[in-house]
Amino acid sequence: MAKNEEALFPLADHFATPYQQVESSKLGMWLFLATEILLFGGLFTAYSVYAYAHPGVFKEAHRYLDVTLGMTNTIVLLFSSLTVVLAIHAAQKDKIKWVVFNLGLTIVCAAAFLVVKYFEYAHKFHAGLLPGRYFTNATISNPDQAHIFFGIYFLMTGLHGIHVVIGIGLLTWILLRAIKGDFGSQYYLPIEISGLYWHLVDVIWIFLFPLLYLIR
Amino acid sequence: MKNLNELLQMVIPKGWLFSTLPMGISDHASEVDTLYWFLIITCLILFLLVVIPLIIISIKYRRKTPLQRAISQIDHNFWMESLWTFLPFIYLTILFVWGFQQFLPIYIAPTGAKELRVVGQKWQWSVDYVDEEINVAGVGATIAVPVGQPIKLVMSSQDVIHSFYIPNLRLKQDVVPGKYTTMSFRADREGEYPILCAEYCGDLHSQMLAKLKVLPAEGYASWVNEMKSADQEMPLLELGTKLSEKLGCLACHSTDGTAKLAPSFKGIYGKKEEFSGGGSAIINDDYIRQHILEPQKTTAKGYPPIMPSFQGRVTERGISALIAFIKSLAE
Amino acid sequence: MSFRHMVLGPKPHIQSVALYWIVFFALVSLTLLTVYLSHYDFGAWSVLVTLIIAGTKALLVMGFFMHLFFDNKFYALVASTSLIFLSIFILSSVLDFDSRSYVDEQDANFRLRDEKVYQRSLNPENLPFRPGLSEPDKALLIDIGPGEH
Amino acid sequence: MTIYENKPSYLNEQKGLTSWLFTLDHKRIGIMYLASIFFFFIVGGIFALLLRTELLTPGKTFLEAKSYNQFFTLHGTIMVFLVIIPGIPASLGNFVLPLQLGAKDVAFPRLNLMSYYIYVFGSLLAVFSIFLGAIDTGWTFYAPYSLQTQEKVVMMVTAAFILGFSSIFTGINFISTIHKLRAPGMNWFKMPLFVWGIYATSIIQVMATPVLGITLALIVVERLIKIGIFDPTLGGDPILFQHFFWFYSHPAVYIMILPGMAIISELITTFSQKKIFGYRLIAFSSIAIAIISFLVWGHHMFVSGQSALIGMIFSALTFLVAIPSGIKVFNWVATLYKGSISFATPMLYALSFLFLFTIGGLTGVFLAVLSVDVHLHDTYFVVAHFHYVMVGGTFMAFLGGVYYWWPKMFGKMYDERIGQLGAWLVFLGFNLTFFVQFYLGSQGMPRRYYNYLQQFQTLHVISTMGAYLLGLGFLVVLINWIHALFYGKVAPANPFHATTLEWTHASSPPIAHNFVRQPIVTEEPYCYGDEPHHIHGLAHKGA
Repeated sequence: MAKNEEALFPLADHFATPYQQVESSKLGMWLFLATEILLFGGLFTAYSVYAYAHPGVFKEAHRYLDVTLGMTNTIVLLFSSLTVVLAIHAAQKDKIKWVVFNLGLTIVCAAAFLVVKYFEYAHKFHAGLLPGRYFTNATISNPDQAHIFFGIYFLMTGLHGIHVVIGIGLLTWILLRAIKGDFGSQYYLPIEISGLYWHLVDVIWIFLFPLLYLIR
Repeated sequence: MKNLNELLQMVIPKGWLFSTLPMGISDHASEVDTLYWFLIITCLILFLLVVIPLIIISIKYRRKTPLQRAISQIDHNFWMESLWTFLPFIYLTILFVWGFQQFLPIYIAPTGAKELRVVGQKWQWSVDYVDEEINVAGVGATIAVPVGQPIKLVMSSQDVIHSFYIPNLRLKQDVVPGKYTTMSFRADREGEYPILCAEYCGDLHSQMLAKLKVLPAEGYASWVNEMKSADQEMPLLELGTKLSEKLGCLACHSTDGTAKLAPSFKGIYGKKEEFSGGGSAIINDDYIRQHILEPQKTTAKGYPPIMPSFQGRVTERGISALIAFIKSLAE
Repeated sequence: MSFRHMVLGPKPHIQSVALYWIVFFALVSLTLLTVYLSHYDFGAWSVLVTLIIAGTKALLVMGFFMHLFFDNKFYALVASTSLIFLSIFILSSVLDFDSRSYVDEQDANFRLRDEKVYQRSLNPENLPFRPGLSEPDKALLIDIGPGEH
Repeated sequence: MTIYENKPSYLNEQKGLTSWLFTLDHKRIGIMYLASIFFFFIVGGIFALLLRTELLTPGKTFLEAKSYNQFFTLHGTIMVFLVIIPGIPASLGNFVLPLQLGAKDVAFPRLNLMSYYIYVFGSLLAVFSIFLGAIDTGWTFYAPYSLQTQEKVVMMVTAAFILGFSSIFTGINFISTIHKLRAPGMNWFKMPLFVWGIYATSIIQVMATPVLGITLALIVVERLIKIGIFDPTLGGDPILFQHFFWFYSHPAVYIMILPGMAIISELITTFSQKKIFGYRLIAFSSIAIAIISFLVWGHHMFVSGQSALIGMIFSALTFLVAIPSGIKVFNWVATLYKGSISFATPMLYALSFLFLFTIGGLTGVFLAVLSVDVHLHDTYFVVAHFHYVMVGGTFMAFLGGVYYWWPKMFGKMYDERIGQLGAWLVFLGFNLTFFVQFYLGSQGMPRRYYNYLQQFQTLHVISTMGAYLLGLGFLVVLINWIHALFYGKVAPANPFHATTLEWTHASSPPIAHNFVRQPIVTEEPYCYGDEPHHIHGLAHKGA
């Protein structure tokens, strides 16, 4: 895996030049990211409407979320974003060991994020802070709307969590290809594409964290 | 402008082709009709503006020989294109303002409007008269209002979305569970007019009908009295027959043994009924009473659990009357 | 335009590692700042402050990590188009809720429920109108009530 | 189809079923879409005929109310999600777009094949759910009805969710293709207008469909675990569902009509042998429609209980859509002026489109006016209006487009006389079916009614007879196509003397890689020039 000047660009035969292929793929990915933004957008709309309709309830309910854990997760995700971009940088400089190292670190961070999420979810399950009919918490003062907050909380973080899991799969595949020696300064498009996806997962969390944990 | 509709009806021969709207029975309706006719005429003109040139051009410039070429390759004309880009703005602005002016008053009830509270449920309307303290409900229920009196409807639904639609008033408003919607009107012409449900609500959506009866003041007063006293004087069996229709029981329960959406009343009294969740019970007075008030506790095997609760909608005497009615159908 | 340029495109902008680290530390500082600020109540401004900080963070990630600042500007257009449509969606929906009471206060009940209407004993019979029809729903209403606990 | 063996083409380059099922060729994928879409069109059409038959008499004719409700739901769901939304972009768009751009394929051929299989999977799931117990919610899945009804809503909703992804991937593919794979020399204003239309469509597909995805996902979650976002018994708001649903489904209406308009632009100019009138205005109006389509969804909700203020805003914005639509119609008519107008079958459909879409568009103005819409909302007027736009508009264009590109797709000519007969039958049958419904709606006949007042029966009978005639017309079209497939005359490379690349630079049918040599574009599309194009054009080299 050391010598990667030979990692040639695998040009698909309907493209004329590598540049055309890179640009098309990146454009395709950005369009896909736009759809992701709007997919989450539905949940952000639901959040805004109910936060607007029941401001008091949402303020109270958000106190049941652990800010420290949320903040830890934010920083973990930010760091994983950094390592992805460092992996791309290493590929551009043909430093394949660093590519592998950084991608590995990203996957570890993603896994750590899920572990923290698991503890948070476990706490919610334990305390009965669950969506809809499963809501059984007795301490909250207005359970009639509070369950909507936790419904939205689980939907948003759940959908985000699914994206994290998909991201782990994607990055593992890229990692294996990097170990195989597929990438070099000529060809690092797949790292860049999956990097874009991973950054978007981060960007969405950047909004989820304050909206769910901090709004008062 | 208000009488444009009437003017048109004088000019255009009264035939089925031209009476495209049902008879309007309020000022609002005739205003809407004016706008509707304005739209018909202007849109007809616009349609002809497209279609007549289209036909003339198609005939005049049709290809006569297989290799005939176009006479000209003209591909733009700034003034023409600007014309049909900007001219529509004026027309559309008129329509918007006109439509909005008529739209807003539907939701602003004049002071002193009589308040009627409407509840939609599958598949009937129930209307409470707040001042008169009476309730009318059931499939095909008659909802009476005094002529010329502003009415405010405060509406909600207890299951799915319905829509309260009175074609003759040109009014329609969705009835939404979990919130109240309002609508106000004043009917100016006596008579009976249909009320329909316009939002799809299930199997019997098209049967969810009622009648709007516009009565003169004294006629209305006597109607109210009749409604108040009717139930007290009637013998039980007669009242039960009436209630079974009024409350909509017969929409699902037949009286002749055929299975509709629920078991038939015929011969059910005294029988043992199996429930869908397991268990069974003898259909007796107690069971019928409980089932009218809390229908969701048990559902007959093979039928959907769709019966609404009649808690608060039927008096004790009413329940006794219904029991008498069902008993009368026992074999 | 050289042949190499046509085939491989313009040389990719390779940013320095230091820049990425600086951006990362800026992101962490903003995270700490927003958590710190959440302890203070700015009233109606709280949401705005939080969103501005989150927006800045998102901009940093998209601009530097996702290379929007250096790459083809059309990608930025794609991203911002989706955000514009999203904000139209959110704002219209919220405006609908906000303005339901403008014409008729009856229409405001969706908001009023928060404070008044829902101060009921969670007995379905006491709902503002008649109880829900289908059996699971009714069970639910009892399920989530405080009376159970 | 032995004829092809002499000449290499994408149809005979590889043989066997697997060469089709695993093909990455945009042309073959387009053909597979076309076949699937027309299959589902027939299924949806059968439901439509059953519905019209039931409506012959008030009350029960031969269906129970429940079956009637299930059938109109299936008719709507199949026609919307399985036929018209994928319709033109996925079939003709896939086939024609790369050819018109002078590209070898779409940007992501594997994604293209994947989106076809997603479509097939979603469609089969939808059809499968019919056998498990058909849903009766209407194609709009309005909450809370869809949350309470006992039927297999979850499965059908999941199917629509999956179909959404097929649509998204097609959109992503087309935008990337149009941006990055244009032939050398083809700048934005040298693209054919079909490409502009598909581009505008793809914008909507990419930007709106995800919201449908999350809406349907929320319906599933709401049904399974009762989460209280749309369910009023848990404090949710059913009107919010309508916002969610129409935020997608109104733009989706333009996903349906924009490709139709795109085809008409091609047909009008080719069959009048005249340069399109106001190229830029038509191109920009497509983009304008795409953008405005995101601002007007609330006009489906004027009486739903949304606020009067937002109703007013949406009404005002809705009128804006009329302007680009009007521009297109006027420009098409102006294109015909001083042309050499042929009345070949595709052109008959284009002229039907102009006629019917004008009616559909103008009746749309009625529905944008607030107070008039209060009366007409959810009546047969609306049914007639959207059938005029969707069938009279989109589907006429679709049929015209299939006829137009038929020689290119299969290398065979269709029978002109049967083609014209079919076009007339469809046109007459369509008007007979739906024009009376405007009258029914104005009279106050609500839609989705199983039962109706006696006084409406005459009109319902007329409408049903029209539906049979329409069905007959579609049958004639289908027979003509099957006939052409087996017995059609061999088509020349450019039978209609068109000027876009698929006609001038590719043979009929094209070879697997589309062009023998990479076309290089030097002039604007639709240059019919001093000489008729077929005399000195490049067509003969391709053929």
